[in-house]
Amino acid sequence: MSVATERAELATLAPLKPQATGRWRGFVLPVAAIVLWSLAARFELVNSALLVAPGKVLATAWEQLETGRLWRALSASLAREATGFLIGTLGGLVLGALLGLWPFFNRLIGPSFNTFKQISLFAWIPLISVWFGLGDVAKVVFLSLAALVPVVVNTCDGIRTTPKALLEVARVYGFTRWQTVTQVVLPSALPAIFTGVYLALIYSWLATIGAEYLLVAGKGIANTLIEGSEHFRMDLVLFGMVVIGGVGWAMNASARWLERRLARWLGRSS
Amino acid sequence: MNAVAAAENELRIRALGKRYASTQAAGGELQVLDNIDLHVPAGRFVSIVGASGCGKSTLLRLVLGLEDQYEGRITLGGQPIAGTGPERGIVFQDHRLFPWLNVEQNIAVGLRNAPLTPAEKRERVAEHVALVGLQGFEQSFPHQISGGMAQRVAIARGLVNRPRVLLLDEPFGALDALTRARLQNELQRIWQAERITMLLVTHDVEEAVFLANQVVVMQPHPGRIRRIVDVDLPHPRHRSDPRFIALRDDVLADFLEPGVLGAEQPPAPDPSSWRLAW
Amino acid sequence: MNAVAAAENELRIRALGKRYASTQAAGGELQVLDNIDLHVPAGRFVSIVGASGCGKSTLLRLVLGLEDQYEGRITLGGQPIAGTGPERGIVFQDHRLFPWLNVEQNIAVGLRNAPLTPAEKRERVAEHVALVGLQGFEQSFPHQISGGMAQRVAIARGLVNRPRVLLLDEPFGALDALTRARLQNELQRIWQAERITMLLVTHDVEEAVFLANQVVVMQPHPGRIRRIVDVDLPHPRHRSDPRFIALRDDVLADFLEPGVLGAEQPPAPDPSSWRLAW
Amino acid sequence: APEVIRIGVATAGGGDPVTWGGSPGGVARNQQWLEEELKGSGTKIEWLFFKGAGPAVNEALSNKQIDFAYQGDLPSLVGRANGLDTKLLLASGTRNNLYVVVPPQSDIQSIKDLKDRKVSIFRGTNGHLVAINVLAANGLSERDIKGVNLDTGSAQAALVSSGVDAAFGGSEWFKVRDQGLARIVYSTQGQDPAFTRQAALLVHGAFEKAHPAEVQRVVDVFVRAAKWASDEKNRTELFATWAKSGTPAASYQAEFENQSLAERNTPLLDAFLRARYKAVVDDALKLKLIRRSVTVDDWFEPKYLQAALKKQGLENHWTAYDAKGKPIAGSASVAAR
Amino acid sequence: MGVEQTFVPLLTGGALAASSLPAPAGAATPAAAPRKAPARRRGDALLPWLLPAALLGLWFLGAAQGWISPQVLPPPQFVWETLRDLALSGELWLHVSASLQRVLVGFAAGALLGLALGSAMGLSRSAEAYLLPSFNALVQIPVLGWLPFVLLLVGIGEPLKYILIAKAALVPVALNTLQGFRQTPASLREVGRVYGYTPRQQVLEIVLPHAVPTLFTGLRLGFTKAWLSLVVVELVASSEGLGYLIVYGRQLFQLDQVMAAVIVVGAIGYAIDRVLDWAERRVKGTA
Ligand SMILES: Nc1ncnc2c1ncn2[C@@H]1O[C@H](COP(=O)(O)OP(=O)(O)OP(=O)(O)O)[C@@H](O)[C@H]1O
Ligand SMILES: Nc1ncnc2c1ncn2[C@@H]1O[C@H](COP(=O)(O)OP(=O)(O)OP(=O)(O)O)[C@@H](O)[C@H]1O
Ligand SMILES: [Mg+2]
Ligand SMILES: [Mg+2]
Repeated sequence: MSVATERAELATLAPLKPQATGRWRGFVLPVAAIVLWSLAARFELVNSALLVAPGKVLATAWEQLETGRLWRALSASLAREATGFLIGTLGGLVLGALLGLWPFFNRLIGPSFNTFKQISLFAWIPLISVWFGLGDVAKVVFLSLAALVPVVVNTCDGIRTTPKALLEVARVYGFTRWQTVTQVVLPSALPAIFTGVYLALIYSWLATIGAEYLLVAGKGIANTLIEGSEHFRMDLVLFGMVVIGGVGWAMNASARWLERRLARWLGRSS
Repeated sequence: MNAVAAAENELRIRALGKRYASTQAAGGELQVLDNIDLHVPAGRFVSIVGASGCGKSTLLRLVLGLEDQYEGRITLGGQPIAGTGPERGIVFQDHRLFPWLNVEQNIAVGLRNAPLTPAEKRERVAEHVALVGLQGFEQSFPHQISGGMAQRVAIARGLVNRPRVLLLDEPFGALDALTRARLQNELQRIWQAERITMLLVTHDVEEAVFLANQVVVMQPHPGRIRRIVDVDLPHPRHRSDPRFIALRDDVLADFLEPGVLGAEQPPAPDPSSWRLAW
Repeated sequence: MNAVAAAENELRIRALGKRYASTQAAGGELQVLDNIDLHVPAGRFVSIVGASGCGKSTLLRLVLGLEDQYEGRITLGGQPIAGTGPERGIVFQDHRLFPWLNVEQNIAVGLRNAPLTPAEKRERVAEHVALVGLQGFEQSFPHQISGGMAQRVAIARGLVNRPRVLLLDEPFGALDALTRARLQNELQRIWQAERITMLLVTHDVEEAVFLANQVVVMQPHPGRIRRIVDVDLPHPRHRSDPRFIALRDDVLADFLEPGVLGAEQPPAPDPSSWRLAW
Repeated sequence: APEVIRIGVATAGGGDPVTWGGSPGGVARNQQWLEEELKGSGTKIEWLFFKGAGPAVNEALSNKQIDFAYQGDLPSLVGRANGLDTKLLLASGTRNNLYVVVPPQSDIQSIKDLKDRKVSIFRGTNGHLVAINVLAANGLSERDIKGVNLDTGSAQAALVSSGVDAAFGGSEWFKVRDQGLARIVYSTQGQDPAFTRQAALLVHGAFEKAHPAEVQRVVDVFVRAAKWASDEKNRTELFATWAKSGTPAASYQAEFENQSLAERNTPLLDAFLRARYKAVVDDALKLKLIRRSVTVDDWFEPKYLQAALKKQGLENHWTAYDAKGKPIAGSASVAAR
Repeated sequence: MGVEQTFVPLLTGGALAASSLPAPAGAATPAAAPRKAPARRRGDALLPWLLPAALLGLWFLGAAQGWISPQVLPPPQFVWETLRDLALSGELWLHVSASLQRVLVGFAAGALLGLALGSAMGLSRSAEAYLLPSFNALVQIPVLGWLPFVLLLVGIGEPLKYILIAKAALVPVALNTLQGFRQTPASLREVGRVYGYTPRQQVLEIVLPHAVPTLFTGLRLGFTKAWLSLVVVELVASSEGLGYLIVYGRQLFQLDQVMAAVIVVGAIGYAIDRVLDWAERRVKGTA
């Protein structure tokens, strides 16, 4: 995926804001769906095993919450996510900076990295699981890889697209290399780097779900989902989906909030 | 600058030539500048006019030291120039302020590596904020100020470390006519106050004549000096002064003569820039 | 246009007022235009000058029919204008060509819904390509031609369906001084040939005086007509003609008077665009 | 002594703490007998449950992340065939049944009806080979059905939503059946025991060499568990214990119906078990599930079992069975019904 | 963003290749390269191969010296043989074609639906008001989150894969379509008004052509996502396809097969990316 395409993806990750007026219309569809669902469940219009009543899902949610299971599963997932995200982001920053700042290194590593990122990350799971064993190590490795790729790509790109015009200003005023990197290249690359980190956050969350799914069991929110599927509990499945979606949404929202803060802090907007 | 320094600060350009590698040009090279000779005594104001592509910016870049491969000699006070240096400042056409720095900080960029104490730097910056009339906007970021104000910040940045030569590459090109007139007056005032050597590139003949002691008219393919016109009108000048208008029309006539101004040409298509900017 | 049509093609603007909802303005509304009266007989060339934000573009948009809420009356040949119509054409400042259409197709946009056969349309387009001197560039796309050429395409598009009134909103604002001078001459030639009513908005007083029969000077907060200057110099005009210069300086003086030209203001920051455009 | 003994279990397990059912090992886990046994010795026990079942356990063995493995026959063979250094210590849950289930309204009545139907099989697990044998016994080959490779959970979902027409599987299906969502049309219960699946406890070769004493202690506990689980008077309690894994006791009831607990929970490495493992090797080779043969005899390491039986006085507690699954005369046992 | 055309003579002062991470084979030559460049070129061409060669060498050596057990990392020749066997027996083709069919059908369905949804929301404010919030909410759940749910609904068959792949493709297509349609500059729409364009003409002749590059970005992203989800979906539930090959290799503890399949997945992913990149350049260069 090219950087431009990735940026486009980011644009789709931060969902378009619906217009402010007529907000109520957004609720028509969900409410209708829930009503229909309740009716179908009530009158057993469809296979009842598949169709649990909305109340059942709420009850399950309450039960998961009350027994602390939700918290245990979620905290395990989030802890993993945080670890993998941190490692991957840090590694990505270093690698991306090297690729961006050091042309020799770029020629040496760049093409291999480019090829590597074409392989669907999930295809690595069996290998990762053999190489890094069970448990959280393999999962964290997997998450780190998921987070690493966008950070590397965007950091490198951000650095390499530092406007030539600004670099010339640095030359005119006799900036040293260190000054040029820290005072021109990095500030200029910051938005791109942030894009990378933002994507890393989202990707590593998706990878968290994937890792719990495809790597050996343990605690985690995806395991709740699998448990629901295995024990055939649609209520649990739906509950898991809502939680996973909710966490994704929360991450998106906080990243966007942070981005706005960052923009304000950097004092620029155009 | 004091009078003693005047002689040693003169800028001399001799037999200057510059070629760029170009896949479109015959022979794979484009002769952008050819045999340029120019002598600018210290404290002079020289305007350079010429059609698009005749190498005006390239000439400034060479004097500034941003390009290192050329033929001929460029000396400042007898010393050949080598790379960029604090004695030569520039104001770019597109202001080139750092978007992440505020007005004050952007001006301070000009003093980044000057041998001054932080307090001295602060003082100098404050002085120059005042010089370009931006008091009250010290904390504003480039996107928060208008184009004319940004251009004034760029001028302040170019001046703040007191270069012996200030190069100005179409500094008012992007501004509307009124702001432009205002900044021209301001530049004139600064020049009169500071007596820095100034080299101003412009498309606008009136502007060139209005500001300069000398107008250098260039012609393209390859870029050469066609003519040098002395402007010995006293300051302050008036745009409706008949002598001013005569001089302006003289240069303009030269300029509008077929052959000097290359036929309007479509820019080389550059689909890559279009693709993303679209 | 023949002489008979002249009377019925006159543009009359009476007691025109326009307000925009605005969160910044006191009372939540910004009075952009206030009590504008203007009478433009058919075939006249009227220039409108004024500081940024004084409502020049708004005035053109109202005449064009792009805005439908206003006070007062605008009539063309006695008929109140309602919405856009083929009898009123426009050339926008930023050319607004469709990037996916070539020169020919872009000009044909002006005839998109004209009651002509395809063959007639082709002929008209070819005529107008010639009128603006773009033969040979019919198949070029906007990104392949220079800014000056694009502006000529926009003029051709504005003219091709023979509007009775052509509105021009700073059509040369983005061009360099030389191209600008050339296009001014061209516009003058076209106007003389076609005798279309023209309303030209510009920042450039010289341009306004050079082209128009009448210069309307506007002042901001709220936008009003400050003065109307008749320019009864014969065509072709010369920029160094003392009468021309006197008239120009007259308008300019008016213009530079404090209070007319609002203090230079920073643009409002727009943080939302930061994320992707940054 | 090692700091920790890690036991990998080839099932996702369930409950809190995680445990599993259907094997005496589950009893040891649930009652914490191993933890008790090692209390004060400074060695900790870690139980690891693998959703990926047998194959995942092999991966863990290969990079030495576990010391013991509780695995079904085929996966342990696959590991062995690919060069894993393991020793098979004792049986722990033999003669597990295989069932064919279909949706309640299905027209499938027998194995023969599976022809050209979409049937779920969890490939690479011990159910896979048995399924093929069951098919073969009914004159069908794997090619005659449209096999779909599904894990346990997916298979259940698929069957109920009519994504597949039938599924091969184990006792986990009773729960679905009891919900009225599936019908069992074939069961290996009461059939040739060649159609059943075996599971065993294995130890990593390196661990065995380094810590024979600990291996012995683990085996001791597993034998103790086997004894308890073989006792008919514990039947109800046994199923209740297993049910903590999330599978209802009724499922175990059904799975163990009409079978003696001793027959199912025997730890013995008898002729029957060896014959089953050898047969699995042959079948797996034939189906190219493994690429080189595995010798069973030197893989089995009975000395720890023997010692444990002796120590606990259980040498004659369980009946040994011959290759065909018939009791060997003379090894009479208390548990025989 | 001028990703492609800026080159930054930053630390070495030398010209860097045009794209930020050059493809292994022949990086694009900048139009105006410094004169000393050609002399360095030959070494440059080899440089990108250094790392892969070193890794491969290490792998060979490690396998030959027995540093790594073959269960953890099968020797390269073994992987190569497996790959060759798979290819020669035709089995590989079977899996590849199964996967490609899935991804194509799923993508086609998702893209069509995405285009329809996106244009409905992009063109009609009230469609947007009704649909967008629900759409935004559903988008937050990744494919793997949907899997158990859809599995319970439609079962394990091909429809499951089509639905999930289609869902993956639908999201970027719909959102980019919406954005593309919504972002028509008011300035261009005003041109349409000035020349009396009917609403139909506005949509077909202004909104649509203007949205083409954005639409294409959406389609491209959609395809990339579809390919990604294909592997995920096949990993979880399938009986043929590249993902299955990986899972089955894993179940049989044959890492050589896993690696062979990973190589094929990577190669196809890379090829698709190149093709789409080329297509994108074509579309955006001449649209
Ligand atoms: N880095 C470069 N590589 C190759 N050609 C160049 C380079 N920079 C400038 N040129 C070419 O040199 C010529 C002169 O360029 P220059 O920018 O000096 O012109 P100019 O007189 O400043 O024009 P303008 O008035 O448009 O700014 C042009 O033909 C341009 O294409
Ligand atoms: N759609 C709108 N909504 C609210 N305010 C508007 C709108 N359009 C214009 N304005 C305001 O109306 C005033 C006049 O705008 P207009 O564009 O007509 O000025 P102008 O004279 O054309 O200025 P310029 O010379 O900069 O083009 C400005 O203050 C502007 O902010
Ligand atoms: Mg220039
Ligand atoms: Mg305007």
